[in-house]
Amino acid sequence: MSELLQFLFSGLTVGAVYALVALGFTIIYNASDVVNFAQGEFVMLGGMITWFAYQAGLPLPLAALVAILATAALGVTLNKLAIEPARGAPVVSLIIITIGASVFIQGAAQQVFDKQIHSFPAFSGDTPLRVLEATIQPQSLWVIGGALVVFVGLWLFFTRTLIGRAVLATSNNRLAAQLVGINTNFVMTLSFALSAGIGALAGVLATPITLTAYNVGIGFALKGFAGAMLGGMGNPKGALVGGFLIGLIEALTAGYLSSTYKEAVAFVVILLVLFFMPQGLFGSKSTERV
Amino acid sequence: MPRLSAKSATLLVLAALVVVSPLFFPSGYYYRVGALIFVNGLAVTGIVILTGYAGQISLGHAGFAGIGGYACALAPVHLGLPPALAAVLGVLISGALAYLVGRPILRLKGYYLAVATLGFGILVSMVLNNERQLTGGPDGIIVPDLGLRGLLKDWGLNISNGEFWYFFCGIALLIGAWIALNLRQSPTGRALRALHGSEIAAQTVGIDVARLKLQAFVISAVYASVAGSLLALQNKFITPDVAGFMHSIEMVTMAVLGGAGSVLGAILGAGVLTLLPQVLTVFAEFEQLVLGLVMMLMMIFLREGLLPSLLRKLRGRDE
Amino acid sequence: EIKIGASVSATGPAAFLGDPEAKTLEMLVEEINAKGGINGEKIELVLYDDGGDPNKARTFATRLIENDEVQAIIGGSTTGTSMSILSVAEDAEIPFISLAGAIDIVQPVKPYTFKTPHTDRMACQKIFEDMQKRGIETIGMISGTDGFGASMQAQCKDVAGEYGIKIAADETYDPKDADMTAQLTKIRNTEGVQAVLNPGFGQGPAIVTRNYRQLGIELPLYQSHGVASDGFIELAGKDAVEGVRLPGTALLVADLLAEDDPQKPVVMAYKTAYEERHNEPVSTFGGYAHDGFALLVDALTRAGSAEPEAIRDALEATSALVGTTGVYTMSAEDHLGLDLSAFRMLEVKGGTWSLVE
Amino acid sequence: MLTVEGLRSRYGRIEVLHGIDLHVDSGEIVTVVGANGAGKTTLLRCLSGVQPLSSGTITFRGEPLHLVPAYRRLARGLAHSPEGRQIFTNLTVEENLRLGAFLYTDERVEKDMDDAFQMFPILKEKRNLVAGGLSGGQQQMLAMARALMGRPFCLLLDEPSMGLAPIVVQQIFEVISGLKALGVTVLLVEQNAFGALKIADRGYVMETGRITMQGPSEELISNPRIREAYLGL
Amino acid sequence: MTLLSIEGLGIAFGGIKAVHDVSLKVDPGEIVSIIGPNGAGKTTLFNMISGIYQPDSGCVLLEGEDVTGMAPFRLASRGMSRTFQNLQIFQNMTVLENAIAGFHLQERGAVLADLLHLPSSRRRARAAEAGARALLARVGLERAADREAGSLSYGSLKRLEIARALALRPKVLLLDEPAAGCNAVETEEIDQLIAEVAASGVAILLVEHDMKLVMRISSHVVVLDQGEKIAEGAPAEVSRDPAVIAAYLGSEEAAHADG
Ligand SMILES: Nc1ncnc2c1ncn2[C@@H]1O[C@H](COP(=O)(O)OP(=O)(O)OP(=O)(O)O)[C@@H](O)[C@H]1O
Ligand SMILES: Nc1ncnc2c1ncn2[C@@H]1O[C@H](COP(=O)(O)OP(=O)(O)OP(=O)(O)O)[C@@H](O)[C@H]1O
Ligand SMILES: [Mg+2]
Ligand SMILES: [Mg+2]
Repeated sequence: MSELLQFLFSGLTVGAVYALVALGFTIIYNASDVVNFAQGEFVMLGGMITWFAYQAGLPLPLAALVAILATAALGVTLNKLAIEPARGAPVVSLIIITIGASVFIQGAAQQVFDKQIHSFPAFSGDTPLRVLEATIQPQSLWVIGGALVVFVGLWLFFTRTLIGRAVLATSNNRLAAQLVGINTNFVMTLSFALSAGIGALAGVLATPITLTAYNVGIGFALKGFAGAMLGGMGNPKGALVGGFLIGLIEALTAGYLSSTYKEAVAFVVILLVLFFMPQGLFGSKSTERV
Repeated sequence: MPRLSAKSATLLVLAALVVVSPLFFPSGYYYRVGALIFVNGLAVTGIVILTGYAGQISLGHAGFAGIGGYACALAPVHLGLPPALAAVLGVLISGALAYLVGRPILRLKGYYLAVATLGFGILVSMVLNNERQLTGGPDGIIVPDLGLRGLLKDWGLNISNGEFWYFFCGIALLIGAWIALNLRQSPTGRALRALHGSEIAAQTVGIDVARLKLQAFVISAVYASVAGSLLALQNKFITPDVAGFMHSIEMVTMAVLGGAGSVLGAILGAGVLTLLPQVLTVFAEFEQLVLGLVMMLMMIFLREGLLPSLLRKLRGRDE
Repeated sequence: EIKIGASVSATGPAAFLGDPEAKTLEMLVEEINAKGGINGEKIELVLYDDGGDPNKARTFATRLIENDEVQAIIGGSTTGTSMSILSVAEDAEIPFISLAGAIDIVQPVKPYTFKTPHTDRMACQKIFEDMQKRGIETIGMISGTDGFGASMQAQCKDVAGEYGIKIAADETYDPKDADMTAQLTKIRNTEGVQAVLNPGFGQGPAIVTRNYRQLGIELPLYQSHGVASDGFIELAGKDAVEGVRLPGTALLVADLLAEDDPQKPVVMAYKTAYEERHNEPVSTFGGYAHDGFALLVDALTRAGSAEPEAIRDALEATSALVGTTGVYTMSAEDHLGLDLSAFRMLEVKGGTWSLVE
Repeated sequence: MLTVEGLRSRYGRIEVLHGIDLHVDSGEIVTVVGANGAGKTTLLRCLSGVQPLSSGTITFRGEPLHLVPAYRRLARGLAHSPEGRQIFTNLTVEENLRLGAFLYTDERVEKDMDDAFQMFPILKEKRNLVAGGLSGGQQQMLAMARALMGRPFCLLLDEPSMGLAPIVVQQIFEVISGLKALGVTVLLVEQNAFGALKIADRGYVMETGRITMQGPSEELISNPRIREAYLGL
Repeated sequence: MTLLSIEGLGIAFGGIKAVHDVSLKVDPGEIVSIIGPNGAGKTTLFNMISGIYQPDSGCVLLEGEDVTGMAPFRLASRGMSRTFQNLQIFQNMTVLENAIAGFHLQERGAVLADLLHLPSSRRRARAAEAGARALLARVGLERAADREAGSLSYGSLKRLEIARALALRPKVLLLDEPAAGCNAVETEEIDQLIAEVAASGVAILLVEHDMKLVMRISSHVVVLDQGEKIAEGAPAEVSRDPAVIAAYLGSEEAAHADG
């Protein structure tokens, strides 16, 4: 029993990290149909910039804020300099641009920062919380809480605000969006800023648990992508559930079956889900009449 | 002057490149780079068929390269097959696996297909990584010599290892390109491109979309498998990296960078992306930075890919 | 002028190995040239970053030999890249000093291939020796699935029997994993486990150590030489890391070495120079490169010629060369030249490394 | 209200509009007729800004319009109901309409929406359904209704009657006539040339990217060449 | 024997009956038109007949054989062909290639032959190309043959779809608003084309809102409203039906008006 609980805690911790990354994907995807493979780099930057600012003497909360803002600004720059000029290019070309951006940011990070592994203190100390016989780190609660807050925020954004709907409209039909007066460039800028900011936030929250280094981005991007797809790309609910599910499956597999093949099991589950639900768990089937 | 068909032109250009380039090679190292370009070109030609023609994305094709490569490492030891036959076995396994995996996952579209193929690739590389007893684990395993060079020596043709693999891979690439180009203009190729345009319309003109996609998937898996075998045989050593996610991404990037819809373009992309790290060594520390930058700039300014965009620009000037 | 080639994994997943190696080589070459070179000849270093990819490593090896025409090669941060370079170097008959752990690199002995790091097997032996002393018979293992972790895992399992040690739990984690409590819980709940061993490098062992404390496991925890650096203590947290033991080289405890320890001057010199120049702590791995280069310099000096053949012969004749990792004595049968004494058992006490008596 | 001078436009290297001059006065209904591929759609795309001009000027309500980005043109009072409907297929009917009034947040939005539902009752029935599921004709109605939600001074309509049942076609033409009464200016591209000319004040005939004829509607209807080439009479 | 007959076909989306219990028959050489208000279920009916939707009830008989729910590509090989109200063009191919794609069933062969460029494969491809060019000429697109299909105007695309559908040499042809986006003169051309095809013995099902066209060429008219058949008969008869006028035509003149 306590064993199971411990596995669940482990799964929730890891799942929350995945979910946060997956949530970061949704906005850019919703605005442009592009899966931004540089999303993981935003997460890396969130952690690395915070660490450096913290090292430089800034208080941790301020350092985190700096990291989030700087990363959001970088997201905007990426959009302005690389995505917008390529307007109208096929989606695969845009994806390659984001992969290029990911390589570039990683290359830059090892110059600007270093190649060491870093961490900064957990927000509420390291004393584990005991629940029945199991324990969980306070920082895990921060990550889980962060994922939930971001989810609620995004959900409200897309369903309750006009600008949120403008984001959806832009990806659905860019031409029509312009015709109804939506500044699609602004929507894109906003999406990149938000996505990058959420990515950085993920990095800030997760680093005390996962540690960070210039090359952690790809791993995050991959798991986040898998989580987002499992839940259904573009849907915040999907990202949240998908991320947590993968975390839980991995932890339970590691606990009960085989730690070596825990990722394999996660991917097998993804394959199975997609087999029966080709749009992921919560993905809506796009209705195109013929 | 009779106009060359695009196909003959492509093949001629390729053949000329393979044959003429060595005249300008200052050292044996260039044969190695050439051979790598050809191997990558071959793998990427498979991506052209799957992604360029049929519009299906795969982020797991390195898995097939891994199977092809490890077949050459394992079959000679465990089954006593000669390495060449081992490569054929790799092709059979890759093809069969592509067939089995492709059936369920090719129903998926776009990113969903991407994540499913990604999962497949990861499963393969995970097995290669973790089944240490069989595969040698992450440290890799030695691949027996192909033995063909020795045979050539017996026939009086004594060439260096580098030269041998250069020409061997060059020929393989030419054959691969020839087949892919045949396909493009053939009824099957047209049907593939049609289903890319509209699956529903393709169905109503009688195209068995599911089957055709599967065929494209299997064919492209075979390409990847052969490329993996060639790489393993040439390196005489193989690690699970060949099957890794990054290698899959690399293949797709090469194809898209060069122009996924065109065989020559994709091979060009393979060339650029293989050469680039070699050239960028002068930037040492800044290598990744520059690599990323080059990728972005190329896609921004040559959005349809290197070759198609350049051709379009050239043609624009003609008119 | 003598040309030396190097291909290391300065970036990519094995950057923790290759990065300090590259920095060390560059530093040492500069140092020696500043001193006037070897036998009056300056050294030129041609350094490539193979990113840990064996395929690239092979290409760079070819490039070093055929294009840059180097007289010897140092490098191969990982076993995979080393194996790739090795086959090219052997074909071309160019001496190659590998910086990777696996014993397969020099066993069976290949004429032109040498290596500096102690093997994974030796690390396991050192650890098991220590366990034996403490009366530990049943252990749990948790290993990274990367090359380093997997290789050491295999070696330890192989050699455990010789020390009468039983591996009752054998778990793994992916180097990118964020939480290992599930695996550790499983180990904790395994009957009879008296200690836990964690082969791995990078962030994995730091997270394992933290989770270990989080779960309140009181058993002794052994790490590998993969994390033998000050950075590890910082990453895992001083509290969590207290009491952790690992087999490390003299480098890590340079200050604690006895004054008469032959390694003391060598490690102190390297440590000060490196830390001054790069403003980051030395690591065991940079030490491997240091030793590789020292071996080569020694061989070149003795050979009095930069002919590959002569270098090779001189390398094989290396005797009692003091490096950071240990004292090397090569022979035709032994292209590594280290014994178990190269390793020292270290323990974290009061937030710093200390020698276990 | 709207003046176009020397407008040229191209797709890649191929020019498809070779210098169009045309004007629409305030409160007018003006129609453009022409064969398939004449360039009518391209003309409207240029006016709403989703298609770049290679030369020429557009003046709208006394101000140059051709430098204004597409998304600002609705705010200037120019709405476009494009060819191929271009509705937001993944959003609901109601969301489509609300996005049509993206620029406004006042109460009039609700009223405009009620008006739209009154005009096309079927849309009200389907208001919470995803627009992509609508039938072709229903989507066409939605496109028109969405354009009206933008409260335009001037409305560009690209074949609004396409795919509509005869009873709705009549209704659409009535609506367009009715807009005139509300002071909305309309530039109408129609293949149903007869119907369009009947409600229009003036008309232009477009052939392969050029205006070849223009005049009051009655004149065009009675012109034998037009009767033969476009009206099929 | 009737070529195509539909019996009691029905389907619902989210509980709403889009089509309910519709039956009709088409014989070779006949043109049966389906008319009805927007959203009446005409396109949905086509989608069920051509295998794109699975009907909830009823059956489709082709040459007396039950083909209900059969995959579209199988129906195609049995002689069914169609065009789409929402154009389905192969955007990434040229106009000519679009038309050649229509010959798929005739030109397809073994994949291996195609990979190796065997003479058989070349022969098939050549035949298809010749046929495609002829068809493009027939719909007036011969000059656009080498253009990218995506660059055609709407009306031209409509005609390209008709050419592609004819390429299958169908026994049954389903046309969904073929004249939409065409002016009166262009409509007459299409009108003639359809009549010719019918005369060659093809059974045609036509959905069209252009009453002039419907009245002129239909042999039989079926009227749908809210998914149900509300009337059928000869064109003239139907156009006088008060229910049809109320639901669809608006006025009797509408059926004969110029437009
Ligand atoms: N995206 C495009 N790329 C290239 N050429 C195009 C493109 N769109 C249209 N054209 C060409 O521009 C010309 C004008 O097309 P346009 O769509 O404006 O015609 P139209 O008058 O609206 O015809 P229709 O009545 O068929 O809708 C045509 O020759 C067409 O082929
Ligand atoms: N995939 C679908 N999802 C939801 N509703 C659908 C779907 N397909 C059809 N419908 C509904 O079924 C009804 C019939 O649509 P259909 O397209 O068949 O009409 P139609 O008679 O072709 O109309 P039009 O003349 O406007 O083309 C419509 O109300 C439509 O909303
Ligand atoms: Mg048009
Ligand atoms: Mg319809």
